[in-house]
Amino acid sequence: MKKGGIISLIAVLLGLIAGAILIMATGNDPVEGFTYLFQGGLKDTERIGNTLATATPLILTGLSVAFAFRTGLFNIGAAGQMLIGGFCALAIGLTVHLPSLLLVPFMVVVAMVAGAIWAFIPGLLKAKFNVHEVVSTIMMNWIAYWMVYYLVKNHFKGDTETESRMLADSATLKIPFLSDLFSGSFINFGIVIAIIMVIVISFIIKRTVLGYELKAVGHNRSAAEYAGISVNRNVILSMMISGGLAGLAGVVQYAGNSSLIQIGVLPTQGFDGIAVALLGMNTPIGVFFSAIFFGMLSTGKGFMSAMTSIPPEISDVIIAIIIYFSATSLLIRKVINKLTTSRKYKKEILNSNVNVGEKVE
Amino acid sequence: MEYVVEMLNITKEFPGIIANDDITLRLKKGEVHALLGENGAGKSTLMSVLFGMYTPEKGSIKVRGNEVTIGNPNVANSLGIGMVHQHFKLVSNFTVTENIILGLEPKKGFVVDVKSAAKKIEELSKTYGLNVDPYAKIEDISVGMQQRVEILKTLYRNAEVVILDEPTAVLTPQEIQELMKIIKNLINEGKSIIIITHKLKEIKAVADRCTVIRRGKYIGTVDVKNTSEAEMASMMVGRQVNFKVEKTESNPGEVVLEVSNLSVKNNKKVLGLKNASLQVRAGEIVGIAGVEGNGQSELVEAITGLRSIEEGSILLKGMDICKHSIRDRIRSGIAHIPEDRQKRGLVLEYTIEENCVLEVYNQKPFSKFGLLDKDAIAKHAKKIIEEFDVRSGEGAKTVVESMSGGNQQKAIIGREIENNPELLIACQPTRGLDVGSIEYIHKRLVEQRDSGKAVLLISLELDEVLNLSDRIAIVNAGEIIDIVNAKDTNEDELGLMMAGIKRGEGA
Amino acid sequence: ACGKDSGNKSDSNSKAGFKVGMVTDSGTIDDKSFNQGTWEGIQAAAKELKWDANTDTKYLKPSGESEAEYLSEIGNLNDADYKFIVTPGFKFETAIYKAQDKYPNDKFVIIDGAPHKDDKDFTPNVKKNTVSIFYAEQEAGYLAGVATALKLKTGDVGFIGGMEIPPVQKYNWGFQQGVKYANDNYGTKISIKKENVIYQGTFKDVAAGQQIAASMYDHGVRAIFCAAGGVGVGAINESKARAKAGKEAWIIGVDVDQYDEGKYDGNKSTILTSATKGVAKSAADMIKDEKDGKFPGGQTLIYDAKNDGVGLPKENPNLDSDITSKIDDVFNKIKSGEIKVSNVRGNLIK
Amino acid sequence: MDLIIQIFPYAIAYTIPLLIVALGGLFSERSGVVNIGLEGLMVVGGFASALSISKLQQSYPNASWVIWVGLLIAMLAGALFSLLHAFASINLNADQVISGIAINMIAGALTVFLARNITGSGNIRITGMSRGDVDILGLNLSHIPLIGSLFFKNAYSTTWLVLSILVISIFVLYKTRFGLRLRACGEYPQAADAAGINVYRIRYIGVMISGAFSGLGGAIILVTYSGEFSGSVAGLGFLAIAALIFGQWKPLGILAASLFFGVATTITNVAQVVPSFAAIPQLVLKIFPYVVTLIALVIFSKSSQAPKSVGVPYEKGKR
Ligand SMILES: Nc1ncnc2c1ncn2[C@@H]1O[C@H](COP(=O)(O)OP(=O)(O)OP(=O)(O)O)[C@@H](O)[C@H]1O
Ligand SMILES: Nc1ncnc2c1ncn2[C@@H]1O[C@H](COP(=O)(O)OP(=O)(O)OP(=O)(O)O)[C@@H](O)[C@H]1O
Ligand SMILES: [Mg+2]
Ligand SMILES: [Mg+2]
Repeated sequence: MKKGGIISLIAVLLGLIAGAILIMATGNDPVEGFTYLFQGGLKDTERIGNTLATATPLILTGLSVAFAFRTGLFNIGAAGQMLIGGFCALAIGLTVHLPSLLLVPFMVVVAMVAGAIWAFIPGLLKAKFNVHEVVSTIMMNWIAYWMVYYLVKNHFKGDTETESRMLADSATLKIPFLSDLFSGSFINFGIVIAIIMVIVISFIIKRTVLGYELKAVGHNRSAAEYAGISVNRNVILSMMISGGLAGLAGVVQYAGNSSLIQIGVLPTQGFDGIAVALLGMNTPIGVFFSAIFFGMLSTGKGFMSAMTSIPPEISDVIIAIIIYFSATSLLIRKVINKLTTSRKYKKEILNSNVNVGEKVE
Repeated sequence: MEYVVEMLNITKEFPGIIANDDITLRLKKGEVHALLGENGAGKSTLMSVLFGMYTPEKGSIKVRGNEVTIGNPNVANSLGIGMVHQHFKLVSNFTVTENIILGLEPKKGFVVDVKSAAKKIEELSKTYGLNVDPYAKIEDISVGMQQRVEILKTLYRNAEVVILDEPTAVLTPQEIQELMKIIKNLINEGKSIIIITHKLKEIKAVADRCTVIRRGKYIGTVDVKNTSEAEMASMMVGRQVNFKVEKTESNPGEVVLEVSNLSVKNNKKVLGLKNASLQVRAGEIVGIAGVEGNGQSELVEAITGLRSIEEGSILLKGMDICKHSIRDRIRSGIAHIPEDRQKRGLVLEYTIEENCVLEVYNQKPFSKFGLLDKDAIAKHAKKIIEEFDVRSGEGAKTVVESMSGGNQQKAIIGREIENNPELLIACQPTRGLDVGSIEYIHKRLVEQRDSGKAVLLISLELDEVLNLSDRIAIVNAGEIIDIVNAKDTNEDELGLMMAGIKRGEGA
Repeated sequence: ACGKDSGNKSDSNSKAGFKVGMVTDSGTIDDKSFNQGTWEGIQAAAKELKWDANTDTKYLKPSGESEAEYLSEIGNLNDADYKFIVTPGFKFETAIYKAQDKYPNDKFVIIDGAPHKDDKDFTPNVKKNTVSIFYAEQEAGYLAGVATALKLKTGDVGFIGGMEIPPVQKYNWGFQQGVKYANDNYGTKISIKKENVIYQGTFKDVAAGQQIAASMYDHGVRAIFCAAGGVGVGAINESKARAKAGKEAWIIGVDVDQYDEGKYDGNKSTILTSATKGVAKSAADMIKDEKDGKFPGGQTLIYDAKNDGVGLPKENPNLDSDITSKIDDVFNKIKSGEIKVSNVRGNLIK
Repeated sequence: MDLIIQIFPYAIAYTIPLLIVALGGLFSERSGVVNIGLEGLMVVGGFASALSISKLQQSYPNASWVIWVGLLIAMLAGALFSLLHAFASINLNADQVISGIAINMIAGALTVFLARNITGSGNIRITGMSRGDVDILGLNLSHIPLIGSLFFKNAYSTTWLVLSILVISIFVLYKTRFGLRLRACGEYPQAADAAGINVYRIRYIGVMISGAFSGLGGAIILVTYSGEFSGSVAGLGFLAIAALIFGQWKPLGILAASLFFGVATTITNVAQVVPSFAAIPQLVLKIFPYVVTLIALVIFSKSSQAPKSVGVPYEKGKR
């Protein structure tokens, strides 16, 4: 894990260096640019709060993608699952009348279940019919997009045509205390949910029978089958957990960071989740930090653009370059491995020399 | 004396290991030269150096007396050196011809001239008695045939020197016989051959001289005619080796496994096992002898639950388990050492610890209430590692991927035996291992038998089947031809039956 | 929460006296609609006032379209001393509602929207540091409808909208009323069939725009009024392809004069006319007013025919003088209130 | 059926870019490199062609060769940009999925940035190519029964360009030396290596072909149905990957899959204009192509025909 962290840091560093070159190419000062970039995300408590809030859905979509990855599945469908999860939570929040303390947890659960169900379909198709999950989740994304589009338009239309009605504050994850703590930032209870999920998922992966099974299936289906693990069940389950996490991202986005759902857009967090997961080396802790890093970049880039004449498109390019370098982490890992393992092999040879007596004539 | 190839004082290092340490090997024209050494001794590495896949740190290579630098396989090819690798380098959904011409495709205009290439291959195949269909797809042909395709590949490239890396590890006895014939044909046509093998009998059968290496070091070169198998073995491992499996008379008890009239479909959806019946009792080893692909895998997979059956019944201690899940079968006492250790037997990304509980992770004491108990798992792994002498870099925490094949195999065997099964199914338990490891594993299997377990042994090595088994079932074309007592038969008879000729029918 | 905007960099205040920032709505700065119009207005004002466009004006693109994201970009602009902030689109309504309190020393212009609390409390609340601007799109659509009818005289016309949002709907409804007026008063026989009035559902799907337009033309539609962003791009492209092949295929442009976009074979264009609204003009007006100390804070301004805030382009090469003079008549009647264009659906299609 | 014939030209217009991009993906994946960056490569192609065509059209407003030059430049640009992906996946053993995603992100941001800096607007408009009956050497192909009216009537000339690339691709993949080697690298690079083939080079070529074809696809969108570059191709690159998988990594399979997507999407779009479809709820129409795809995937699902080594970085000497 420590190694993973170093690799990601190197990737980030390389990305920033490449970004610096780009900034210089546009005739700007990279040091100044980066200063504002980081300041924009961290300068004061409000900005820190905003960074955390922006990171919240990313933590959850990142976990979603990472979890699926760990079990050998590529979930491109986090966007759709998030949308459906968020929509269902919103529908509950707008129609059911309950005290806040009951309603909000109910919404959270509904979002998770809805995301899980949405992911169940590609999981089932994969398990039973060997349908490639990349294709099926892309299709499910668009189906989610249009379902939410017409359901909101026909049943929950709000103030304007492209938005749903707004949730009352009592039906959201907003808590004034947190917001005040961060000087009016839009940070909300979602961050707590995200942190809890980081811990839960980390625990599932490392400590539970379920995690053991899921990873075994992810690494080697034949071996899992040989050991009596039900591969199909685990594929479906894994997709559902992954979908449930994305569904949670939906509720923290649409009933936390915002109080309404917009139609006509697939949430970008779904795709950013892939990058977050990969930069985080597919570990829950890694996802947590890489999501916060992404949150910081996306909060800070506006400030950088505002304070300098670095065009806003450049900050997107820098983020992309960091991801590009995180892709080469395998290489970085190899370099590190080479340094550590050559020692390991030497030890092994020593051991075997001790074990086998020399009796040559 | 004329040498076609001379490898002089070759040293090749990998990070942390000296795979070849000052090794010299000289190949005479027209000879079969064996290269002998334990797993990991550096044989493949040395040959890879000759074939241009690695550049040595020190030493020189002469071909027909001229010093050469072999920077890549293409140079080796042009020098007339061809290599048949331990793991075949064949594209499985290509035809034989496509595989052979790959990299050297003859053209007619823009189009690869498959026809004329196939004709040439057919001719070569005839000349050397290889009997290969140029239009067959690799995935449809037997392993032995695939190997002949590899040999053809070198001949197609006009190789004068052919290197065979462990060519017999994957072959059936018949195929080995054929290979020996092919080797002789090659020599008669003026080729020279280097052959790597762990099997001393084969060396005795075909080789003229033998070079022995151990742990990367040159031990010596001997004249095969004047050296005994035992002498070569001790040169190889540095101690005396016991070839004969020592075991007492068996003492069979109750029937543990009873398979009756079992029919199972194979991957091609036709019956791969037909109407097979077989019993294994407590305290005996029943071996299955047969050429690969004659129903062994189907039988094993049907018993373990990896494959559904068409007809018949499988009873474990009298209980019909046909409808049971894989997991239930494991619980009721079936242990299985799989044929392909990396594909089925291990999760390579897991540590030894984690692999040691692959089938029991969800049982007490390894987990409670859905939570893994890491301490209990570690203890279990430690026991297996100690008892079965599993060697690895970081002990129980070693990721299995980085272990040598032999040690991976020992870990699997340890795990299966530790589960304390009623029935132990061992498939190819010693494939590709050196004599030292084989000796060890055989001892453990016999131990199981003696402690009253039923053991079903599936092996392509006739030797192994004959030495270990108490009774032997012979399969051919999906049918059990006969079941005989190991004491009352011999290799020749088994070979005939494996070819489908029943006792008393032939000769 | 407020007060933090007080002069952290006051000395660096631009020579212009104040700096103008903009936060973009969904879509890019080049959307040929609200974003682009607003930005062009800002640029035009900057040029007129001889500012340094690079440092005195700035647009930021939020990472998403939620109120929180809008607010944080507004915060960024404020922190960087851009204290005159223009936001195009009704989506900014609740964000500006909050921002005008949070940054009392900043000036806000919200285009096509009025700040209000939430969707339960629509009461417009335009503080004295804010101006809210609306457009009478229906009047522009009306004129386009009349022009189309006069040009074609008979046959079918259609409408393609992006999403069903108020400005697009108002164009549509106005267009239908305009066609009817021409039929009633100038004897044209133009019909609009129900199936030829379509909201595609996005502002992006270029391919769908091309296919829908093609299909309409195939079904005998002679001209299509497009208020659909990228979908319209596809439609215009289809019209050009047809026109080049010698077939009739008209498009009525939207928001800005799109004549150039319909150009083919040199100087010809498939853009019959365009229903325009003065987004750029209004943005520029506000900046100049502020410069002159006349910022109409607290007001809600409506740009309509009366103040030449909406209309048709001055030059309409595809319309002959007979038609343009009739349109001028209609325009004047709208101005005088003789013709009232409804901005609600009523019995109209969609 | 009438409807099908009537909408077919538009379905084809939508299918063709999808087809060429998926075909590009085929070359990359058959060589062993997953390319999720097709979307970004399309954007790069769209940008390069838009920029070059718009500049050229200023000097040669009515010349049709300008468009062909634009297509060529798009291919070059796509191939060049794909080097980023090739370098990461082939030399650096990168995770090919992340690298592809990064390609998409870089392409989207960089092209718009460049467009703004070069032309002053993030959008670049050009005059596209015209559509008509395709005739070759004076033979009007639209008179061929059925096929003629489906493929060559009212078609863009890029249609037959892409269809001929398809035919050539089939030939190259299955008949030529290069094709044999390419497929070997995707299936079992160790075998290719042992046969003296430079796996790295073949994979580079595979990726660059995917870049060139994606670039071409992006440019075809520009010169046929869109007429304007705007920094996005609206998920078509991902749909092309779906077509590649759906088509089981075979050229004709890809043709069928792309055509299927094309027709389904076109029906959805056009149905709104057809009165007889009015009764069908909008939602049903919109999700129709996706649901039908899922059903088709279930029906046609069997063991995957994916190249065995796709996505696995090749390291020389690794056993
Ligand atoms: N590519 C490599 N990188 C690092 N070490 C290697 C590599 N190839 C081989 N080795 C090491 O070199 C030693 C010799 O390996 P080699 O494959 O030559 O053994 P071998 O004699 O062929 O064994 P076997 O009988 O099992 O085939 C081994 O210990 C192995 O760890
Ligand atoms: N590519 C490699 N790089 C580094 N070390 C390697 C590599 N391949 C193998 N090793 C190490 O070499 C040692 C021997 O491995 P090897 O695969 O040669 O075993 P083996 O006994 O030949 O196995 P098999 O039974 O499959 O023939 C192990 O310790 C393994 O960790
Ligand atoms: Mg070996
Ligand atoms: Mg070897």
